[in-house]
Amino acid sequence: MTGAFDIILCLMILGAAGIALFVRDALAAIAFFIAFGNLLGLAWLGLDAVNVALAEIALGAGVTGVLLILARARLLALGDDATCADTSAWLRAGALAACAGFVLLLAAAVLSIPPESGLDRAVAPLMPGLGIENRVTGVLLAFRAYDTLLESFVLLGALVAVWSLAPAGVWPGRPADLGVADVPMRRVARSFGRFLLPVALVMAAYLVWAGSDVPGGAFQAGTVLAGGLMVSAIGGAIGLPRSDLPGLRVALVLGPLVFLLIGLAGMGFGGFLVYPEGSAKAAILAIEYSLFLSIGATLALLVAGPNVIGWPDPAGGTDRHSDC
Amino acid sequence: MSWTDLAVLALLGAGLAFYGAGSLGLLRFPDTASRLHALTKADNLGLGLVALAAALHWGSLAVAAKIALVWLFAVIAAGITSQLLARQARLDGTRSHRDGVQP
Amino acid sequence: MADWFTLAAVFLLLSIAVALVRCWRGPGPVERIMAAQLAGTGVIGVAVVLGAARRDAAMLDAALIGTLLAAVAVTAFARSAARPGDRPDGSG
Amino acid sequence: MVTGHVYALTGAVLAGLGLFAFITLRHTLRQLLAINVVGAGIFLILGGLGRGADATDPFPQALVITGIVVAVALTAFGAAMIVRLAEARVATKAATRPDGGKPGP
Repeated sequence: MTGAFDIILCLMILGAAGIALFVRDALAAIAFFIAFGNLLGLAWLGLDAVNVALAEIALGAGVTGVLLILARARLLALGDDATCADTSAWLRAGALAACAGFVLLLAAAVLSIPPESGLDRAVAPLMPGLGIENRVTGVLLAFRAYDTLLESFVLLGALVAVWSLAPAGVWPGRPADLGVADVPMRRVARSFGRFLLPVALVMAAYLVWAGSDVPGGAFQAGTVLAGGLMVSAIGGAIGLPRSDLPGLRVALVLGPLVFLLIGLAGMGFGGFLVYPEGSAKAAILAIEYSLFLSIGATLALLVAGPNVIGWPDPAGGTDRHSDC
Repeated sequence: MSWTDLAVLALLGAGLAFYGAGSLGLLRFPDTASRLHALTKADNLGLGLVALAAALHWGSLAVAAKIALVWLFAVIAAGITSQLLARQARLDGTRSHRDGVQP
Repeated sequence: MADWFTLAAVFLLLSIAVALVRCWRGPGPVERIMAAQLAGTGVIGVAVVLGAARRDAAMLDAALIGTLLAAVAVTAFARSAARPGDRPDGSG
Repeated sequence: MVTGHVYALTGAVLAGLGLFAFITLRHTLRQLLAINVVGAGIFLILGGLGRGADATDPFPQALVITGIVVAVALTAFGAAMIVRLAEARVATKAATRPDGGKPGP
């Protein structure tokens, strides 16, 4: 019985991906891409990898969908409706042959490896030492904490990169106003924002706390928080902050910094990112709670995009769009 | 097949029927407003019945409370999205036949 | 009994497919986002049903997150489409 | 066909599909979508091969979660750059040919 579910789901995933890539209209492509992200979340549920399903549904369908919708709108306002020019038949034929060969090779390689939960047996005996039961959180924050530390810096780095795209002379302005122009819609979005932000905060706090024993974690929680922040910004319930607000900068850096400090403190217990005996859970929760705040703020600002609205600099008027 | 199993099956069947009706409605209805109707009402009722069946089958109260929360958020989200989409459909409608006049 | 829920999951997948047909055919952008939203509700249904079939309460968290963030995408669409004419950063 | 193989094979086809789209689609926003599909395909391969009969391997799950977060971060940067490029193109087109004439490349 489960076989039918997996096969139908996989066929729908391939169909949604194919349409998302090759349909002419840009919005149809994005709508199919959001559906593709949701179906992928189901694929991870089918694989009983609920941690990944949470991340895929929250990040893949939620944040990436919003990101692409806003990007398409901004391109449309610039007169670019993101439809593709046709490529030459030769290029298409050559690419088709190459990719088909690539898929066959990849499929052969994949089929030659019998799927089995290899490292699960290696991780299981080490879990009691950490005091948590969720093995994925154990891997993410204890056995491979180094990757997660770098990942939190990559997220921060991406925000710095997006901010660096602001036109010259607009620093330290604010991102484009996300507010809705249409008044009835603004009221609906505002009330949804006022409902969603507290719920997102509670949901995120629950996900981080539960993340040590049942599926959850800082990244999934951060994404839910980012969703709440985005809707509040769209509804005008909250304004987008100036990039140089000290409070904002602390919030953005808090997660990675706490992670790094706890990692350095580990030097006293045997090595970088080694948690002291018996208090691993406390260290992990301290890291995760500071991390999810930074991730929520960072993702929301990543979606808001580079600064566009300059700040009236008392020294000299920074006009909004100085030619760069 | 105890009584609860029968109830679970009945609820599951009804829930799926509404889901199917909602999806078919989205496909068959002539204009945006009626499709929105299908999207918001039929589907959420379907979800509610399926959720009830799952809660009954599960048997534990904590899980039933979480399932009720899922359904509550789904209904709230449906209310919000139908408002926004209906407004957007009207804006597209007014803009299309009264081109050039921003609402 | 778990098989009934897996069968229900398969049926819900088909209803998602039907919704995606509307997304393909939908004349205007509103239909497309509507279809994506319906697919989202279908995914939530499958998450609940799959959770019941496999007795895994964590799948309900996935459904919970699915409901919240599906509406976020629709809100972003409403904001972005509300004024395709001028520049979205309000310079008009 | 074990469940793990079904999803891993889907991942392989997704990777190929995304690669083909990346090569043939000319618009940068579409190529950004294509790259996301390739990434999702590779993640599915990792996840599928980690799905044993009894349990699911936590290691590929951790790698994939990290991968998804990094993919979102870079998609955000990619989207911002694409919009910025379009703005620059519009600005230069307006600057070089304010009276219309041959549109920019």
